Amino acid sequence: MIYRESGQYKTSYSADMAVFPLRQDRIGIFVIIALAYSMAFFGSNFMLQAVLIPFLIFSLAAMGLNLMVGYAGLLSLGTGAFMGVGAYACYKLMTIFPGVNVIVWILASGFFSAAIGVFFGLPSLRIKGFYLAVATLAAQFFLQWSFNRIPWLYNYNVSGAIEAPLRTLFGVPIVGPTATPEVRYVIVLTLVIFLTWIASNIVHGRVGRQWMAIRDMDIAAELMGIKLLQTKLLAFAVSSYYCGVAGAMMVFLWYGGAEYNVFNINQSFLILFMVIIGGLGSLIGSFLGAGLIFMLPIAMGIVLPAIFGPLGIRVGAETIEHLRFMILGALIIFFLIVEPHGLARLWQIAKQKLRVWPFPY
Amino acid sequence: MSANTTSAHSFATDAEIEKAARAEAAGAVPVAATDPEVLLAVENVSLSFGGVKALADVSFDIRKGEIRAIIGPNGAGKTSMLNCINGFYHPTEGRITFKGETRRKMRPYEAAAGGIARTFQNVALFKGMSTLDNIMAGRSLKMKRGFFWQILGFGPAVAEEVEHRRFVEDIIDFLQIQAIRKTPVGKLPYGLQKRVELGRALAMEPELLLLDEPMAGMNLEEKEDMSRFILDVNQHFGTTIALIEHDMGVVMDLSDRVVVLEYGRKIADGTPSVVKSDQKVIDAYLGVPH
Amino acid sequence: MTTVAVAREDTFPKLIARNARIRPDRTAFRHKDLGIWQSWTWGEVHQTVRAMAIGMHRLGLKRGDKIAIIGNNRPRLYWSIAAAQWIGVVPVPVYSDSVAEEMAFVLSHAEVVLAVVEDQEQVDKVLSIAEQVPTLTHLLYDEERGLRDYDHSTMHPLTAFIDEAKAATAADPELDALLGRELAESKGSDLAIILYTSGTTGRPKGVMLTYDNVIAAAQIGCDFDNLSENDEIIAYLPLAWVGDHIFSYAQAILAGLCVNCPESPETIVEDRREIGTTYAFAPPRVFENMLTLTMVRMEDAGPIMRSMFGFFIRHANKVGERILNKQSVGLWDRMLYTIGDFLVYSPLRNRFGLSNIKVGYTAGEAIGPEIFRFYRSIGVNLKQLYGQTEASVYVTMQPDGEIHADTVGRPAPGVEIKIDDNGEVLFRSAGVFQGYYKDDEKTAETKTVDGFVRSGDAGFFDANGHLKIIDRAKDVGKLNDGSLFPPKYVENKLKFYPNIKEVVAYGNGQDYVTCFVNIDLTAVGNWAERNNVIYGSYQELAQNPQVYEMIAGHVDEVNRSLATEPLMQGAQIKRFLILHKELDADDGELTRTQKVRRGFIADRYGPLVTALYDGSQEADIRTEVTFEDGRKGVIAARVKIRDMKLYDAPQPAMEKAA
Amino acid sequence: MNALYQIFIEPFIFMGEAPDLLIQTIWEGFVSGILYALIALGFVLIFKASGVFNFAQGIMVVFAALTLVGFYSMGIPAIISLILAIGVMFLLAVTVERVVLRPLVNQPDIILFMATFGITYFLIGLGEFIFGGEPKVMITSQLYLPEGRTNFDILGGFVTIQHIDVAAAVIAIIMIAVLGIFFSKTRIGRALRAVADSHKAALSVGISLNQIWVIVWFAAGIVALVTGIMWGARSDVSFALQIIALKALPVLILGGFTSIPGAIVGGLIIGIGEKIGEFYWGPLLGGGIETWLAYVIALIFLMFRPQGLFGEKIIERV
Repeated sequence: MIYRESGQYKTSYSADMAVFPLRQDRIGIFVIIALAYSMAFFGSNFMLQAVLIPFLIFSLAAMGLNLMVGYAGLLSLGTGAFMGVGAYACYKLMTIFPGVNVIVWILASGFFSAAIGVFFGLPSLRIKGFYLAVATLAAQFFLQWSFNRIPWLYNYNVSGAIEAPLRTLFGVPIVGPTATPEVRYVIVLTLVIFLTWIASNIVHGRVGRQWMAIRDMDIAAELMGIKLLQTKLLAFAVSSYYCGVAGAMMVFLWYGGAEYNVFNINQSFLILFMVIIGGLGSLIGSFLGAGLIFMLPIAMGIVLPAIFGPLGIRVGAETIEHLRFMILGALIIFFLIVEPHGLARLWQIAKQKLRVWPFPY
Repeated sequence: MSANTTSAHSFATDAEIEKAARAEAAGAVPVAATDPEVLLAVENVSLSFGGVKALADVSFDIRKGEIRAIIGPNGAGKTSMLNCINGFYHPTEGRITFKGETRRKMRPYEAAAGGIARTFQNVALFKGMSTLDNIMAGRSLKMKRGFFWQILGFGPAVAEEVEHRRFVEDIIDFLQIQAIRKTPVGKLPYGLQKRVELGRALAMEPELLLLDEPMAGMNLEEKEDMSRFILDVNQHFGTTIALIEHDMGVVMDLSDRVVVLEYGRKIADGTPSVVKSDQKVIDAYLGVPH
Repeated sequence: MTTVAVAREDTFPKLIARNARIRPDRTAFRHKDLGIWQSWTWGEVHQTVRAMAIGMHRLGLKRGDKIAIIGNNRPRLYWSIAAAQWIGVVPVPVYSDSVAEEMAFVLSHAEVVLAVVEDQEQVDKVLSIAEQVPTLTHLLYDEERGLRDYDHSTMHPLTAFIDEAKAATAADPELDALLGRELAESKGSDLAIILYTSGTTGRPKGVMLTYDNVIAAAQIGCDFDNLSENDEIIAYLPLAWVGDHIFSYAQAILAGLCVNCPESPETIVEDRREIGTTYAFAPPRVFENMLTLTMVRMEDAGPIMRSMFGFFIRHANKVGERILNKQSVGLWDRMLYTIGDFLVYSPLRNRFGLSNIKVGYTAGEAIGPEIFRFYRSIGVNLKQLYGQTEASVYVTMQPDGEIHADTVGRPAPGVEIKIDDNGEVLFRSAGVFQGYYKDDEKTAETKTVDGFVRSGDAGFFDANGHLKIIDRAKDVGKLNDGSLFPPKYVENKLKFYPNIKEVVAYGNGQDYVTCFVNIDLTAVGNWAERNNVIYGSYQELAQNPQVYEMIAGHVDEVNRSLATEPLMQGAQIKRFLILHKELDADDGELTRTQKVRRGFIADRYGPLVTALYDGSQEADIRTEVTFEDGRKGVIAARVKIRDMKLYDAPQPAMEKAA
Repeated sequence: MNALYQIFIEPFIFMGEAPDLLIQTIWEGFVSGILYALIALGFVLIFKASGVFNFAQGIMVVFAALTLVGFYSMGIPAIISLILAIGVMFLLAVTVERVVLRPLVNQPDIILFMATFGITYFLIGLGEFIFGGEPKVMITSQLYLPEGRTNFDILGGFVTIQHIDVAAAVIAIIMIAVLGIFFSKTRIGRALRAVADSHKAALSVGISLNQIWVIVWFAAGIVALVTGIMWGARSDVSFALQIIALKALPVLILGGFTSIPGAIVGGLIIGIGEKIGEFYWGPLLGGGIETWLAYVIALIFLMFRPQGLFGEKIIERV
């Protein structure tokens, strides 16, 4: 309906292969980004701190996992741990080299989780599917343990936790207790946009194709000269990098501090669910999934009391938590059955409908 | 049944005309003769899973530029043979020499790098991807730009993409699948999927192209198109082709030489006419209506 | 400016040279090839055409030779036309889908020495008829696939051909000079092209057109719709059709607009959408197909979407055309239309690829009024024009604001029209052809001494001076009272009602007009279901009194409208009957192209015809029929006959109905 | 040097010095191994029959135990509660088959695997919703399970053995035996085995696939219930158990996904292995290595024998 494709023709391959070949899409994405930035000025502290910042960070983590599960078809249950690696790496780097700008370290911390990811990815040569999942569980538990039991990682704090020290950019505090949500939001947003752009370059290029190839038909892929191990390990590396960066951002740009059990297996599952519900093999899906699952409890916290309050039934926080688990579980099953490609597919369908409007196809 | 055989015949005849016509144009000499050089040699290859012997002491060769058919009843070990050739299985005995070099335990991607491409009996496309991406994936080996160029949305990696896109478009044009360029292959009818798979194999610019029943489950027109494409590939890109096919009509028209397998053993080898008249083959295969 | 230009540039090569001079970097041609729109600027086109001309010269082509152009719309084929014209060689485009012997006839009749073809298919076809065309010495082809192994002593791929020629020109300045001389030598009065009309009857005739003819005609269109270099047209109709030649070649070069060639016949719709053409020319069937496709698709749409669509289309029907014609429309209607435009019309135009259309023409045959109105009502400025190859297309056109579905408009600028006493339309204009190639006798038949051309169509000017084509002149009969009786015209009027499938009208040499009606089983069947009319067979339904009522209603309307038209009152239908069986090609009642064979049917149903004229109220008829499975059988029926009221004088009140 | 000594020599000296401790550790490991084995058994049952890798087995254990305790706390006699709990497990089996398995039939395994995550989360939520999150005490005595302990003096020291552990071992063994017989002797059992090979075969035995799924999930449910009782009796009934239950996964990797004996052996190896590891080597790493040791063992194992100890080799076809 809003699409006016007539008159949009491509005279070069680069134009034809663009991520957003349609003008309307380009405008749309631009508007969204503009709005996102404007939130820094119009968004309330609650909005930024409790909704947008975490949403973006989870989206990034989900994107990372999606690169692995959705694109390369490698199931991982260790996301939380890989995020942890990023967080702790970043913490160490920040404290060892306080001179260097923290944003550099946030981005650099990803490389450490990438390395760890590759290591735990090695079995993927021999094993697939849930075997691999178990292997990643090993990573999950081992790493979580080391966050707890290796004091060096948290500089021997008595608390055993890591806190974000004060760091500034052009004199403006961006990390630490005095950093305002606005500033942190802008940084998070910028980083997420940047990394999303990179991710889309990857998945739309040769590497992305190779990942999807081994996902869809690994035998054929290998017979076409795609080296399975290399390709899979690359997926592990990139995915873990994104999760690592997300982890670092989570601790230093959102929580302001964390303990080892922040990165427990439930974190891993939460993010996996974001990917499944958002849509395997779709970057947009990562955002949609993160949005839905992260917003769910917030929405329930607001909606349910509003409904049941008047009826004299008080809905406690824990009840909401329980309901959330049930709904999550139900959602997963629902999506796997009804739309295995998740919200992203629904999004696509909607888009397609708009393109062929008023025709059904 | 009768319909089937007749169709095979009618098809046979006009494809024969085709071949003849082209032979004239080409200068009347059968292709195989022009280049006797051997591209791939299979020597005493045996293959067994546990107790089961899939191949027993099979030897034959494929010459540069020829179309070589591998036929035989179901379970004769044809597909296993292909799997050995492109390194998916490793022969328990015997050796396979490709371009003069013998590799023990050749990995599939090594075979691919060496110039062996392959299509599958039951289409093995990347279901989640578009026709274009499937064929582009076939270019993987040729794309050299490193990962760090990839992550930039511009520069050499993109230039490379474009360059290979151009190549792929030629294939799309060649196979006349422009109309489905951007359709997810999962949505395509079987015949077209087979065509796309051929395209994906061609994208590798192979020296040896292995086709596993390229026309299985196709109707007559589709078969005619497909065999025309196969001939064109062989003629224009000089690609050597080894194909497994059940439709005897097709085999007899397309192939320069035929090797016949039965129960993992080779029972005949030679030009279609020779094979056709071989008693063992007639008993084992042609006699059996299919 | 063009007019001035034309004074100097009186041939297409000269015009191309001009374009290369005044707009070297404007895109001249696009071709969707290898997945993207390959583009060529006027500068490049000019260079290539020059090279091709040289190439042809080097092949030994001489002024006055003929070359055949065979294939789908490809830039290089258009350029080869220009290249030939450059060195005074006459191009002869040939329908690429014509069967071998037809092609053989044209090629040999035109004595072509060179054929420029699209691909292997055409090459094979030409080679298969080569010996019937002794003059043919060379073959150029555009698409190289599958041709590598052919004998290349006499055939050449266009690409290589062009490169060699370019190289040669670079090497030898003399050739360059030669190009200059050749260019200067051709004049507007020279023969520009021979277009063979795929004659419905008899052999194709080669219509000879000079540059002056074609340019004059093209000029009409360019001025009428002030075409400019910013316009886009998509070329997908046969090169050999005068329409394509004028619109995609002549006007393109004259106005410097951009010609877009689709990737393949299957992708035309997408390609048209991608380009978003501003100017279009197509026979009615193209628009018909688009509309049917639309309706079919909408059938599968959800109920809400369907009803919304239906609502707005109805609204468009009500006010759309008035709005397009800039007539006054109520504010509320206008608002509604604006909403509809957002929700339905402009999305539709977008899907059709007609979003940017300035004006679209339909010609060739009569377009169904409802189809015509549909496109106009959703804001596509579709116009009818009446044209002929012999006139280089333009005979009449519809000026803005004076567009009626049932007329083909006023005489085009610079065209004189007269109608002789038996209703045949004659025209005279600068575009009028020189004659039929090697067929003076036919030429004499068609062209009067004073330069008028017999169109072979019968028609008349209606109250507001618009020409109305009623039938082929030779089919137009006379009633005993001398009034005109155009069967097709009457039949078509009735056939525009969806309930009526076929009509066979009689009256020539009779006192009044009568007709057989075939009801449309699907349409009437639906109607029957809705009004729970039970029927066992077509025959039963056909004889159902209610159905008779309905059809009588239609006939009455037709009579009313006929009454309002000058010369047509006499053609009103006095009596009709509904045939007990569907007219069927298997029974020889229709041609294979579904045209009624009036004479044959008259004999076959003799008793009915007599009954129509002897005043009896019903008649018995036994006819042998061929069933689906090929069995023969006899069906007998008693067919009722209806008398109709006739309206004599045109009542002012009725004006609107027209 | 010193580190090497600490790793490779000291622990063994220690074992030698205090053999009773070693035995004690091994026994502990043995018992928890048994419980791992029981959970693994649940996995195997379902995997064999429906090819589904049931991630929810762990939570099923918790859920079963919770229902049992829950019913009892409503004042229902222990035995009745037990029966009711069994009933609930049957209900669960039916629901899962209807709601999850049937719609997802013929989907790739990985999808079904993920679906069981869904089941897991749903059950966690449901369990906490109904019974609340706080730990419960298992009704050991009411189910006539032995309590208390006995010390055996041996090797100049003593080994303490919880009676419940003995019971656990015994019951586990009985149950495994029963299952063994069920699989080899009964018609349904054979049918289940058939399903593992081919679904047609199963139908030929005259049991619909859906029935079979219900049966195996029910069986797995009962196994879960028993496991829950045993485990609950040793510690208490809490959702923490669900995480521990994940250790059944490495067990399966060792034992192979389709082999009951594999599950048992694997369970014991993991159980004993991690106890000894924790007790003798844990301190070197600051303790708590139990949480991952099992997985790392499995991981290393995967590299060399992906199909597990008793699983059959997978041959890929093109």
